Amino acid sequence: MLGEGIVKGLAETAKNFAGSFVSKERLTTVQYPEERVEPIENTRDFPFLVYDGSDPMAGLRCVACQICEKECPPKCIYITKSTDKKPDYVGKPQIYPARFDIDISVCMSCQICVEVCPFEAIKMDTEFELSTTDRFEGLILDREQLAKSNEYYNKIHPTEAAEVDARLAEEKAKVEAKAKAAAAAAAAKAAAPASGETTAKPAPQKDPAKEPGA
Amino acid sequence: MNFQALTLPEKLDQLFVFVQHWIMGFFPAHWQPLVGALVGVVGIVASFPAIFALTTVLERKGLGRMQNRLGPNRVGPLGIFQPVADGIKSLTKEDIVPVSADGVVHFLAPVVLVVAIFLGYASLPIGRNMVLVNIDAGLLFFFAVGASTELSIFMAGWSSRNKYSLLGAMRAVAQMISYEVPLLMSAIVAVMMTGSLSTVKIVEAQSGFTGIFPHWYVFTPWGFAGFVLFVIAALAETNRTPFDLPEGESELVAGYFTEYSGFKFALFFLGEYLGMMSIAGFGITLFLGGWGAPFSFLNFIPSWAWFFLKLLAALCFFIWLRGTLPRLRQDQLMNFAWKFMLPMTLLNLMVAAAWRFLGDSATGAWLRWVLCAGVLLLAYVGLGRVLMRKQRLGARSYRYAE
Amino acid sequence: MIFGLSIAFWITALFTVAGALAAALLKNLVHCALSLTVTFAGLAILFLQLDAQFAGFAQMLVYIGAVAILVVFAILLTRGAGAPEYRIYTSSWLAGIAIAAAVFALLAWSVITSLPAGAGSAAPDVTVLSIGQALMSTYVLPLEIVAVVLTVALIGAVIVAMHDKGDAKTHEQKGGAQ
Amino acid sequence: MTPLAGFLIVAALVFAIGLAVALTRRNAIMVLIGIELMLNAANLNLIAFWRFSPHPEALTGMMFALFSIAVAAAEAAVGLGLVIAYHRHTKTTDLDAMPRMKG
Repeated sequence: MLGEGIVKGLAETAKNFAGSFVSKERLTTVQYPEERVEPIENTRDFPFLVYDGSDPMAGLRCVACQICEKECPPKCIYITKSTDKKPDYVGKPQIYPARFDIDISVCMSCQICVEVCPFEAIKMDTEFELSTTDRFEGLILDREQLAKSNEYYNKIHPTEAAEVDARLAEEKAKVEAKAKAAAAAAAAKAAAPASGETTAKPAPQKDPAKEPGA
Repeated sequence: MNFQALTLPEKLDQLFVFVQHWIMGFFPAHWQPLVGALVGVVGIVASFPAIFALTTVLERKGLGRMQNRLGPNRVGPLGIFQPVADGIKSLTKEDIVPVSADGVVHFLAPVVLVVAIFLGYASLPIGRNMVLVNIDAGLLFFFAVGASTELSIFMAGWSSRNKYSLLGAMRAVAQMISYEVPLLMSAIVAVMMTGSLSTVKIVEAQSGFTGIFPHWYVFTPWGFAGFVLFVIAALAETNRTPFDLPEGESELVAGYFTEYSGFKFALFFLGEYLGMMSIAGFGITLFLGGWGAPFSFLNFIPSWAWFFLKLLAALCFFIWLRGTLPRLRQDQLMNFAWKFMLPMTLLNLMVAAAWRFLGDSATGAWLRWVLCAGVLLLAYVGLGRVLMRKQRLGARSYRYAE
Repeated sequence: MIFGLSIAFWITALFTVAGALAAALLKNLVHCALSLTVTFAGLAILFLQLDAQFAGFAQMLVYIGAVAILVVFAILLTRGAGAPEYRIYTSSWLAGIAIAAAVFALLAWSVITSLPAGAGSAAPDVTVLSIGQALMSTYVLPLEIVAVVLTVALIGAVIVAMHDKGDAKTHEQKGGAQ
Repeated sequence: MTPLAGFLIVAALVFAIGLAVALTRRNAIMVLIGIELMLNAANLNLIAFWRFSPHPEALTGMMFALFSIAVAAAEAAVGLGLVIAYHRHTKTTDLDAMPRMKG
């Protein structure tokens, strides 16, 4: 009969209305600033730069290769290469970013910059309370704002960070072993005047098909 | 009337009338009618927007609860000061007028809407002896003034120079004109029974009691049918769900007020709710006994309190419907108006006439009850069956722009 | 109610005539229709000043609620809403103005030179009830004829404006149905 | 000026403007608007004469105005329907461009 469905629907909403007062488990609302839901591990919003050690600027893993800048679909990353070099985590001198800006008003959180980075230098953050009063300058994050420690990375994405750390440690060990072997070889033929031990040290090559994370 | 001579319930009942007379007493006799009218206008302009503010909170919290959410609860205890925050926000917002908009018409549209809707309150009896102008054609006045809201909606949609605005306005106007016919026709049954277009007389005709039960028109077959039809037409007339196609945000952004912001938008919002309240008030006046108490032993509660309680109940019902029903399609809307509402209201007119002439005698009373209720029920079921089977209310038909 | 021409009369008259003039002079058809509405409203208020409550409200309901909307719909359906780029007056506009001016001169001359009417009787006690009774007794034949005229106009308007497929019937129905 | 004369002058003005609109505008809808103005002016005359007549209780003028309003509504519906139908065939509402309408 005409109107039957309306009555059924009204009964359903009335049931929900009354139920929301009686049973608290119906309500899914979380009172946000006071109560917070722990973010799930794969949460991501905007990228940040990982550094090792205690000094953010000195420990940046980024070598300003500009792959992420080229790959970024909305073109929100701006990098300027440095003119000098500084040693990276294995001690090899590398170029570092003199300027590294991300415009988070443009960023679409696609994670492509993370996927393409060969140095595990850029990762996705979970920090979302980024509102500012200046919608132009305030939303362009620079090097200092983007740099976050490896411990922080371990905290927000433990599984993924553990994998990355293991891989980096392995590579570092490999490099050190190689360096040690090279040093041993150099010591073995100490009699002969050594020529260019730096050329013997290979650059840390990475497996291009690395896991994108847990 | 002497205030001192009245009993306490009567004093409470006539409280606002005496306040009005007390204020009028400060002015010379020549000015008194004007001052009295002004006091009444101030009362209406103050009280109904206050109810509007209350309704917005009730609506948002009620809808939230129906969807198992909490609703606004931040501003003030339990969020009851939310409308204050909303008001401040809309007052301080930038007023944006599109470059190509027709400035004068764009500005006038919300003003005309709110003024026209406020005018409609003039003949609404909100309590015993509490009506702004007791004119002989009060109901006609309400419908006449209500007709001009359509034009203001058209003005808003057309002057914005926005296709969504124009489409929304055309939908709104077509819908309001279509449903104005059943609205008027369903209201006419109450006029037929009372024998007057005066809203005060219509309420007085319903103020008697049989035992403890009142003589409201809704407790008769034609009155009930008229009331249901009036509610449906009123929902369509005020663009409320399920008839909110003019504002269908999934297709038209916000309908005719897409290009409005800041205070002008707030005026549209206010106008929409004031229209809803005035039409609910007239529905109460016509079918639910106006300011009369629902049981004779509750007569000690002031009449205006009853009116506002009924108004709040009506608003809550509107909110409940909004939380329940999905939006109609345009062809369903028009088919419903012309193929269901119009025949039913016409039949209801005839049933009401038959009721009137079957008389009030002991045997006639039963006969007319059975006869009138039977005819209406039969027509409802039959018409519903036919429309559902032919899928007039369901079939999708396509129309293309030329 | 109004003996002696009050301020209210002059204000309303001003609005009425201004609305009519604007309807005559404005380029944009929708503006013309909207100013026509001002004239309708002004005339309704003039009716109220003449103690013709029912006629005033009927004027509002029919003209503002239906005819103005109908005109606006017709303007939009004939794509006349934009400002026309060509002239808005016919080639014989001068003759038209002259005829209108002559008619006005004649009417005004006859009004002014005619004998002053009596001061007018007291406000007549015209209730909706008495109008209804008159409609149903003295004027029952005209009422029925008007009903037939409206029905014929309704059907006629629908047929005239209908597509062959029969789907453009929504707006004309309403003007006749009021 | 007596009250009646005031109303009559307003009615005459509106009538003259309506006539001017009907005679001078090119758009067919504007001609209909002019006709509506003239009908309204006539209604005002009827009501004014009714109000200032010796026997307003007779309701004659008021009834005439009410019937005139009803007929005007029908006229508007049919007239605009005709304009829309003509526009559908010729894509114009310009009266100067309607040579085929000449009898």
